[in-house]
Order: sequence, then structure tokens, then C-alpha cells
Amino acid sequence: MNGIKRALPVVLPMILFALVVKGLYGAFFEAPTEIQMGDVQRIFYFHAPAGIVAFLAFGVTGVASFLYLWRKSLIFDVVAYASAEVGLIFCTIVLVTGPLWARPVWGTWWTWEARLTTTLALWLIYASYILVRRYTDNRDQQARFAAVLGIVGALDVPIVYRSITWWRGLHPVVLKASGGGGLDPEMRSVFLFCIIVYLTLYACLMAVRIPIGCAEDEIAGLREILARRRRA
Amino acid sequence: MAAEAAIEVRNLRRSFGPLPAVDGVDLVVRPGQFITIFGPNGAGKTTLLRLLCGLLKPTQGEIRLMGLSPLKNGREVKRRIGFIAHSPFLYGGLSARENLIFYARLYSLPGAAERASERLREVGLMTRADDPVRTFSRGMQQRLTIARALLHDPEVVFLDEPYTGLDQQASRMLRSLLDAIRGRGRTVLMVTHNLEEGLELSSRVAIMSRGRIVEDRPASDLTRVQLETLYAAKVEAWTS
Amino acid sequence: MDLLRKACVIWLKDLRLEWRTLDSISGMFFFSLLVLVIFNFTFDFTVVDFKDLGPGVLWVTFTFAGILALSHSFVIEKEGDCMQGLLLSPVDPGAIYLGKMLSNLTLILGVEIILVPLTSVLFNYPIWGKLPALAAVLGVSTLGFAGVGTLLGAMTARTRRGEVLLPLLLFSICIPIIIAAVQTTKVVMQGRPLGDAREWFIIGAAFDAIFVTAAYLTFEYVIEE
Amino acid sequence: MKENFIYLFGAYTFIWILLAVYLGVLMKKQRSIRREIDAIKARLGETSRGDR
Repeated sequence: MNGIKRALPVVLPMILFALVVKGLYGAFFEAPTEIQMGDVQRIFYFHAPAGIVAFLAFGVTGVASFLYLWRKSLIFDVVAYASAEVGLIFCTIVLVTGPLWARPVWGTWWTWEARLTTTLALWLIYASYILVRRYTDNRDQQARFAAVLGIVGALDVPIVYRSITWWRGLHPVVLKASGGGGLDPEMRSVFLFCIIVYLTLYACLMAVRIPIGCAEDEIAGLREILARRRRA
Repeated sequence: MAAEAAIEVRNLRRSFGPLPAVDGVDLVVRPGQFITIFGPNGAGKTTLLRLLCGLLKPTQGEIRLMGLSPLKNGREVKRRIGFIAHSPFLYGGLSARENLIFYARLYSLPGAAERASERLREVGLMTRADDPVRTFSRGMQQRLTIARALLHDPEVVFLDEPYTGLDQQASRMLRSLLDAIRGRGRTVLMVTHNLEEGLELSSRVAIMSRGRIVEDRPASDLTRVQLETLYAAKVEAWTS
Repeated sequence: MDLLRKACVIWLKDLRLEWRTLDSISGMFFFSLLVLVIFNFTFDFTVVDFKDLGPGVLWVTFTFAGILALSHSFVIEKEGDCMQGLLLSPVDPGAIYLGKMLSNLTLILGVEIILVPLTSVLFNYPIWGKLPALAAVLGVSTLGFAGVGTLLGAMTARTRRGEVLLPLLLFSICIPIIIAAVQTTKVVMQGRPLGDAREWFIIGAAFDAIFVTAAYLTFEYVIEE
Repeated sequence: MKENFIYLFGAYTFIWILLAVYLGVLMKKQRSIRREIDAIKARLGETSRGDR
């Protein structure tokens, strides 16, 4: 076990780097140019997967929150916090690259289409999740409140998506290189590959963020012991 | 039932983060005893009290109230304990009678109205029964708090710093009410700084420091001065 | 069921407390009236037909007034530490949740019942024929809003800056029910049969069921020491 | 078509800048916490309870 632990911080970034390069290469060169939108459509490959991984990250927060309430051990709380934060980063990616793509193609910065609006709704939910964490002082209370919000948020994701999709109509027709509906096979393989890239990225960010959460708890403990030592 | 200990605690621990507030407490209180626990701030007295009445969950250890566990059969235990703290748990907007009727219904006691009036008479608040509690003085609120806590004839009564903020007259009234409780053979556990009041009322005295009970003696062994020196010694040991 | 009886005891206590001072309802009423008046200035209803903007006006007013009820509902428990009193009494946390949720629901519905005729007068939009359908819409939507709101109200009452966190959390999480409410109200206001809004009713009912249950089950963790 | 490249280029650079900044913040926080932990542990004089 120890060998892997020491190798991980070196090997993982290398794998990630290779995947990212392969993904970028796929997005820019392998995938054919979309007939209507031209090359700007290539934003899609690093836009849509971020949304999918963000949904997954909030799912992980929901599960970790449930486990915290059930098992009451802080590690689940740290994982829930890390996953919510990384999920928020991916949401931000979707919310910025979306308009950058919409502007040249549809002439407007923001379109209230279903997937983008859902991501915005989730961004609001999990931004306030993090605010609640910051505005509660007692660590146990913070963990409990965040766990309840993590579960409520996770339950909300499907309903938000369903209601916004009905409210707005479906995702615009995105990719038609060579006639026929749906995704061009070449585009599909690059798209799926980019999902893997983002999943690895998610794993790396979590691998960095979780120890920080643990360290923060450790330091809070040490500070209290120090303060108590000084007060006595 | 009476042979059983009213309060039985085995190796109780509770920590907030790394800091142990209650660090291994063992305590047995027989029915009818009136025990007072003294201790400086941060000694864990209030945490111990909250653990006993099920407001807080212990990280380790066993609690038995009248043979029942506050965690497993919480509702049954809560039906038989009373809690008097310095905050009254009363609704300022409601009148004294309405507050008592509300709690009587919450404890699903039969004949809520009669019971409320009877308790109000006991604590001498009949004249102000229908005035909103907001208009009550601190002493009157404390008397109403006692009426609320004894509404369901609890077998065990917990007191958390009941004397804070009371003037002379209110303290005397509180003392006579606590005497009445003791007279009825109830088990009482009081937590306070007030050495004088504590010694006078209790049949047993304990001192708590840094989450542990460091002294536990029948009150008859100690005079006021001895208690003060003992307390100073124990607390000094903690601060040096 | 003992649980429901205890919930009703808490519900009646809140209503009596509210009836005694009327500070929550009056605050909500005047706030809603103000919002309606401001809407009057912002939109020129001679040009725009109220039928289209009405749902938005109503639901912005109701949701913001609802926030006042939800935050006040737990302020009264904080005075005198009454929440501890409830926790010490032999009552399930679920019963406390149901009691508080019902009292919040009653308050918000109460303001809505006053506001709807008033809006119909202020914006001279005849609503009398559509009242039963509107009542159904108000019921489903306010239940979801009050259901989640009670849980979040209890939580934010114990955090710093609760007055900012409550609206932020509540509106983010309640997006589906707000959309469903506006859509169903629009169908009712345009005089179309309720059947047109069937899918929105499904979403509203699903939201209510899921979140009232989830809030009921997790309420104890929010009010626990 | 040319001016569209600005958006394409803009989108991709934003992604990597955001990730780089986030990672940088995390790394900086990690280092400062690690340093403070060691400092406090030294001051407390206790041997650290086994490295995590």
C-alpha cells in the first residue's frame, strides 16, 4: 500500500496530463467540423462533460452527507464538502463556456435552455451550501447542517432538471456533421473521451481537496488544545 | 423500582472536537437524594447535565435514569424528568396559564387546565395567571419555570444554575420551592457556582473539574468554610 | 396517532401566539401590499394584460412574504430557549416539524387568501369564477414551499446571517415548485381547463411529497444540540 | 469564421485558468496549514501521533 501512496502524487498528474492532451487533440483535430456552427462548436467537448461530472459530484455529496448522518464520522463530511466545491468549479466551467459558445452561434450571451439553466440553478444551490458552512461556527453543527443540505440538494437535482426541461423545451440540436440525427460517431467518441478526462480531473481535485479538509480539522483541534493549554 | 438508582452513570465521555468536556464520569444517585455539583466554568457541569437528560449524545459510556437509557427510550425518560435552567423555556407572548396548558398537553397529561391552575397556586402566581409572561419579573419567571418543570411530577429534577440573575427575594422563594421538591422525596441534581445555596439544600456535594468528578461527599461532613477551602484546593489543582 | 396530536398542540400554540400579537401576519400583509403597489408602478397594465403577468406578480409577492413567516416562526422559539423546552418534552422531532410546518402553512395561506381578492381589485382583474381552481394551485405550491421552508428556517435561525441565507437557500431549492406554481396559475388565469397544467401538478405534488418527507426525517439533525 | 476563434480560444483558456487558479489556491492552503500544524505540534512538544 505504501508504495502506491508515494507513487500516486507523481503518477496521477502524469496520467491526467496525457488524458488532457489526448482530449484536446481529439476535440480540435479528430472531431469533424460541425456543418452549421463551424469550429466554435468544439467548445462543446469541454463544455458538456463538465456538466455531467458536476451532476455526479453533487450526487457524491448527497451520498456522503447521508453516510455522515448515519455513521457520524467527520471523514464523510469532508468528502461531501470537497465534492460540493469541485462540483461548483465544474458548474462554473459550464456557465462560462456556455455563453461563449452561444454568442457566436445564436447571437446572445445567455440562452435559458434546459441544461444551462439547470446548471445555473445547481450553482445557486451549492453556492449557498458552501455559504451555510462558512456561516456556522460549531463544527458538529456545520457538518449536520451541510449533511441535511447535501441530501436535500441531491434530491432536488432531478426535479430541477425535469421542471426546467418541461419549462423550456429540449437541448438545441447540437451536432450534425454528416446528416442523420444525433451525434456523429466520431464526435461521440471524442465526447465520451472528454468525459473520462473530466472524471480523472475530478478524482485528482478530490485527492488534493480531501486531505486539506482533514488537515483543517486537525489544525482546529490543535489550536483548541493550545488555547486550553495557554488558558490553564 | 425504588431500589434502583435514580441516576446511574458509567465511564461517561463526551468531547467537542478533540477537547473532552466530560472525561470519564462515574456517578450513582439514589432516589430522594439532592446532589449539588460545583465547579468552575468549563469544568463540564452543563455538558454532564445535557447528557443526562438526553439533549446531547455521549461519545462513550452508559447512562441509566430510573433504569432507562435516555437514548434508547428517550420519550419514556423525558416523561419522568424535569429541567430548570436559567432560560425559562416559556413563550413571552402567551400568558402563564397558556404556557402551562401548552406543556401539559405536550406531556399529554390529563386535565391540563386544572393541573395548570393548581401549579400556579403552588408558586403563588394565581393573581398574574392570565398576564403575558413577557411582563413578568425575573423572579416570577423563575417561579413559573419551576411550575412548568414540575407540571408532570417528574421523579428526577435537574437544575442548571437556577440562581443566576435572581435577587434576594427571588432566591429565597426559589429556596423554599426547592425545599418543597426535596420534601416530596424527589431526586434532584443541581449544578451551580453558588456554594452557599448549594450546601444548604443538598444532602450530597460533588466537585467537578476538567470533565471529571474529583470530590463526592455527603453534605453533612462539610461546613461552609471547609467546602470553600476544599473547592479552592480542587480548583487550584486544576489551574496550576 | 399521538404524533399528530402533539403536532396539533404545537400548531395551535403557534396560532394562538400569532393571534395574540398578529406581528407576523401584519408584517407579511403590509410587505405584500407594498410589493403589489410597486409592481403597479413597474408594469403598465393598460398595455400588458394582467392575465400574463399576474402569476409572476402573485408568486413573487407570496414567496417573499413567506420568507417573513418562516424566519419569524423560529425566532419565537429562540426567545426563552423554548426549542430546548420542546426537545426536553416527550415529543418526536417529526411532530415538532409537522407542527411548525402547519403553522407556517396556515400563515402563508392566510396572507394568500387576503391578497388574491386584493390583487383582483388593485389590478381590476375578475378572479371570482376561478377561485376553486386557484385554491388548488395555491394549496399544492404553498405546501411545498412551507415544507422545505420550515426545515431551512430552523437551520438558518441557528447560523450567522440567517436572514440572508434563508431566502438564498429557499429560492434556489424551490425553483421547481416556483416554476410549477407560476405555470399552473397562468393556466388558471387564462381560463384554460386545469387539465392543461396536469404535468405541472405532477411536479408540484412530487416536490411536496419528496421534500416534506425528507424534511420530516432530517429535522431532528437540524434542531439537535 | 475567423472571429469565432476568439470564443473558442477564450472558452478553453478560461477552463484551464480557472482550474489552475483553483489548484494553486488549494496547494497554497495545503502548504500553509501543513506549516502551521508542524509549528503548533512543535510548540506543544508532543510527538505527532504518527504521520497521516
